[in-house]
Amino acid sequence: MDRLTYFLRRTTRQLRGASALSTLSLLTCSVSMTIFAVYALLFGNVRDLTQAWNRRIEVHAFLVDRLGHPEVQELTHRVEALPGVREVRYISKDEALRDVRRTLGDSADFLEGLDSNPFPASLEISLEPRYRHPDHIREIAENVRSLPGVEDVEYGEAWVRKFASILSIVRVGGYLLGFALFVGVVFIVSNTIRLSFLARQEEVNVMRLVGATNTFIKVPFYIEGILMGAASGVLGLALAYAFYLAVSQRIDVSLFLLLGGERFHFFSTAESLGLIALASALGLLGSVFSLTRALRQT
Amino acid sequence: MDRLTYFLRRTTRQLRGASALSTLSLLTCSVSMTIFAVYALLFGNVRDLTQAWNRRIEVHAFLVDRLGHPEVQELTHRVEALPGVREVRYISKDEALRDVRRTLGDSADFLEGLDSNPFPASLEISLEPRYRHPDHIREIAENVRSLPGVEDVEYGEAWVRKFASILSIVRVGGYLLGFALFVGVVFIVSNTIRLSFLARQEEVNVMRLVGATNTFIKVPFYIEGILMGAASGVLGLALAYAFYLAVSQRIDVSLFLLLGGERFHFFSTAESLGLIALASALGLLGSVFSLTRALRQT
Amino acid sequence: MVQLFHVSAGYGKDTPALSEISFSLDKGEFAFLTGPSGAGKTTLLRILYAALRPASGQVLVGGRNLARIRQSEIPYLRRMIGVVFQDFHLLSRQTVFENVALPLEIRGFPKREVHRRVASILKLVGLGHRSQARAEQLSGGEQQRTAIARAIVGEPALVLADEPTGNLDDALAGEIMELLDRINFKGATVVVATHNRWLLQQYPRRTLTLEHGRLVGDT
Amino acid sequence: MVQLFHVSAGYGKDTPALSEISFSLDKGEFAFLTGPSGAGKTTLLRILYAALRPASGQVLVGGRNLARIRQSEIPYLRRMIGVVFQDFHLLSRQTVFENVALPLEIRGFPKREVHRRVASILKLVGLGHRSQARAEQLSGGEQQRTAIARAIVGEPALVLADEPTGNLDDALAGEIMELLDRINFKGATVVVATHNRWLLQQYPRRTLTLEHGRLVGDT
Ligand SMILES: Nc1ncnc2c1ncn2[C@@H]1O[C@H](COP(=O)(O)OP(=O)(O)OP(=O)(O)O)[C@@H](O)[C@H]1O
Ligand SMILES: Nc1ncnc2c1ncn2[C@@H]1O[C@H](COP(=O)(O)OP(=O)(O)OP(=O)(O)O)[C@@H](O)[C@H]1O
Ligand SMILES: [Mg+2]
Ligand SMILES: [Mg+2]
Repeated sequence: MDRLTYFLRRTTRQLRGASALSTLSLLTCSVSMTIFAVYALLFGNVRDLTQAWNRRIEVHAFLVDRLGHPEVQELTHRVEALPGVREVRYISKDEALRDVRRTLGDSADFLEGLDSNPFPASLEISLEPRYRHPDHIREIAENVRSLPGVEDVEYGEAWVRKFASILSIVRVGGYLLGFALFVGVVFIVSNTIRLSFLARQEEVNVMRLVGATNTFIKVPFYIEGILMGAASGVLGLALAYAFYLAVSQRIDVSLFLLLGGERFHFFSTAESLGLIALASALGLLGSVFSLTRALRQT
Repeated sequence: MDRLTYFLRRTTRQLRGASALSTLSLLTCSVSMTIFAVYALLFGNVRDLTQAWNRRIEVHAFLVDRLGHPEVQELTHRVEALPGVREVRYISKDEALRDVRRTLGDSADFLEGLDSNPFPASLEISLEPRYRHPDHIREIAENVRSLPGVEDVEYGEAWVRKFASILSIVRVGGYLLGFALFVGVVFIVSNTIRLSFLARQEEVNVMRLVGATNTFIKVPFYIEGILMGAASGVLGLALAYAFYLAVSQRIDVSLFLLLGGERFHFFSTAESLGLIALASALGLLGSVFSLTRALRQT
Repeated sequence: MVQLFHVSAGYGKDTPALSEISFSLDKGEFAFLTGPSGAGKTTLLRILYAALRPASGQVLVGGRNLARIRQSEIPYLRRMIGVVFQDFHLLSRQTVFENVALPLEIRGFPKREVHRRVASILKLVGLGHRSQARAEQLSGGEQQRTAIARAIVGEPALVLADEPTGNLDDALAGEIMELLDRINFKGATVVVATHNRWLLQQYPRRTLTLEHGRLVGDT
Repeated sequence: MVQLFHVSAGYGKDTPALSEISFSLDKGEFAFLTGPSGAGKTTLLRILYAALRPASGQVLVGGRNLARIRQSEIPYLRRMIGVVFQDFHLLSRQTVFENVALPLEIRGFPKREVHRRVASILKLVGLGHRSQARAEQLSGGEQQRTAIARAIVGEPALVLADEPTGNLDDALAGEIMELLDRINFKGATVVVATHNRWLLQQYPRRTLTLEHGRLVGDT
């Protein structure tokens, strides 16, 4: 404990001696942490969004007019029994009309002139996650179509295919890019810290010359690296939050709701802490690298 | 000219004196240029892709059966006269059947059993760019629907709306992120170069003490900054190209074709040169900043 | 060549390092500057090459008023002054040759002329064989002689040498003194700050003595 | 305390800086090391504090064989040696006090004890009033005295002083010599590398003379 406060004192002593250097490297590290955080933020949100879309992949079966209650029930059971079907929801003609009214809003006036309800009743069929693939969906849709009482089936084949492609691009590209970015940030942060230490080789030399052990020399530098990393993590998060505020105000909330019901959200507390921990680890890494090198010389 | 070679000689002399420092900052700058280049690459491609999709937004009008040639021609003219319509293409029943056959490929066998061609003739209506917005499309579609000889109109309303939202997110978010990233890279590159110069304050001091003018001191550092920037630009491009190769091999070519016909493409020569020029400018900027500061002291 | 009127100077809020110094040196004069450690010798020299502005008083060097000199003029002032710094101020990663060539390169001398002059001055200070060594690879005395060579290679009108023999034995110190004498003979004004009693006895010259920032002797 | 047998050493491919040096110093001995600039004095001292490994020969310091010492043992060797470096090697951004306290902090002395010792040694070298100044704000002689204070504050068994009076006037040089004499009297072995003829005359001691890397005199 006493030892720790002693080393902390020495750390601040060192920092005071190299303030311009430390400020520059702190800023550089913060900026690269910001870049990483902003990317993680966007990627996380887009991924959540696509998952929300994915959950919405459904098959709609439009029923023939005037189907009785028992027939609907039997049909529902038969659909539910099909492999890959998760849940079936019955939308009556009235409900269908109400849905359309709600969606159209003000422009729903023309519906008032109708003699009879033109919208068919339907079954909304949601699928097991494993079956949300274009080929499976088509199979299920064809099965449903062949059932008695089903007039037509709709599932937007082209859209589903496109969507699957987008998903796979977002996944592959996103993780690949994220990984590249991560490597880049690791590199920038640890290099910057090494750069700021390189200028202090002389300091290390002097300490060795007067008989300091490697541990004695290293600890304050390690503490400095960790502090620097943590500080840049916090600053990076703060800047990313500023970016988040700017973007979430510019993009309509309604837009995001329309796109999938997920709000554009910031990191959770756990994720934020993880990011700061990561930054601290990088700071430590940078100082470990540079000191190992500095101490190798006589 | 003689002066330039002299300054180049001094630049290499300086670099030789600080090789570890220069290597570290070169690598750091290269990595951040890579990050920027990869982002620009992805964003450029996604933007091109969405533009290709956008071009494809069309309204399909299905015609009533057995419409004669003159009627079709008249209908086509009337549609063409609608505001916002760019081009109208007539797809006959036979062509429709052929298209379906082509799309289905091997699974088209069941079509053989048909007595008559079940696919309606249609008009494919492409729109002026300004009219490719959900509200306009609906208006045009309704107008087309009211024309005699039109049985039904299809344009995928939900899809169009979603697509418009995606586009706007890609635009706003993409440019915002790109700008943030750009600022970040400017910051990292110029700071890193400042950092590597800070360690050489002593050098600058000595030269001032023996009577060097500011210009004499600056020029080699400026050249160094430009060289460093240009080198990191080239390295960054090379790494981005490696990323491009990795990604374009992993993503099916067919997928991208399906998505919009645009190939995933690398920067053009002009763009690449622009990027290197940008990096050089950043290197120069970094050295200008740091020297202005270093020279302010007596 | 050098005139000081009531010059005071210091660093920050502390007691001034120099107070009320007045003296003048004619062109071609040779003077020692002596006094105990911390008396202000280095500070005085720093004022003469415009690395420190006096807090009050007037300083004239080669006709320029240093109390009022513009920042952009300082390089040109320094080109007429050769300084041997107490802590050498060499470019440690560059060679002896490159260090000594610097003042000539700054003045835009042609390459051939630079080579000729540097080679000859290095021979004079006994470093001909070390010219391709980096400054950080030199012994203390070799560094000092490199600094001396750099100070005089440009044949400046004023030479300021701060403790130029602290790392040299008496034989070498004598040689350096001969060298300074020679350029003094050619017309340069020379000021040597030193503690070296042997030097002061061996070479009787005008001697300015500082103590606690005051000029207490001028003989 | 110190024994050298046929020690040769050098830097790179050049002619060796030291060749075939043999001598020994008893515990409590006081010796000068002299010779012209570039003779190898600093190189010899560097071998003694294990900053340079001899190319051949054996070196024993305080019972340790430095030709074969492990990297991890060097710090403990250096804690029994106090070195005044020719170029001081101070931490320029840290205060005089912090610089002098360093060897004690490394040894893990309690804060109170560090304060007491540092304050008293700074008074002895005449720097009591400058203890809160940063090393870069010191005059040449003050830096040198800080380096001396740091070398002896830990009361080491062996003191190696490289040109410790190069920036000091004779009066101060005398005081420093008294100081070294005192710790020598308390049992420390002291080696002083110097060019200062005045010092050699004033304090007649055993004198090792180097020339071109060879030991040419031992009186
Ligand atoms: N940069 C500085 N900041 C603060 N004080 C300084 C600075 N440089 C010198 N001083 C102080 O000013 C006083 C005079 O210093 P100066 O270097 O002129 O002495 P000097 O006569 O050259 O001594 P020495 O013979 O030891 O080199 C000293 O007390 C010194 O500590
Ligand atoms: N790091 C180095 N690399 C290469 N050569 C060196 C290095 N250090 C010293 N030398 C050379 O080794 C020789 C002996 O140097 P050393 O420093 O031991 O001399 P010295 O006796 O201390 O001289 P001085 O009195 O000038 O300090 C010199 O010729 C010097 O140039
Ligand atoms: Mg001085
Ligand atoms: Mg030496």
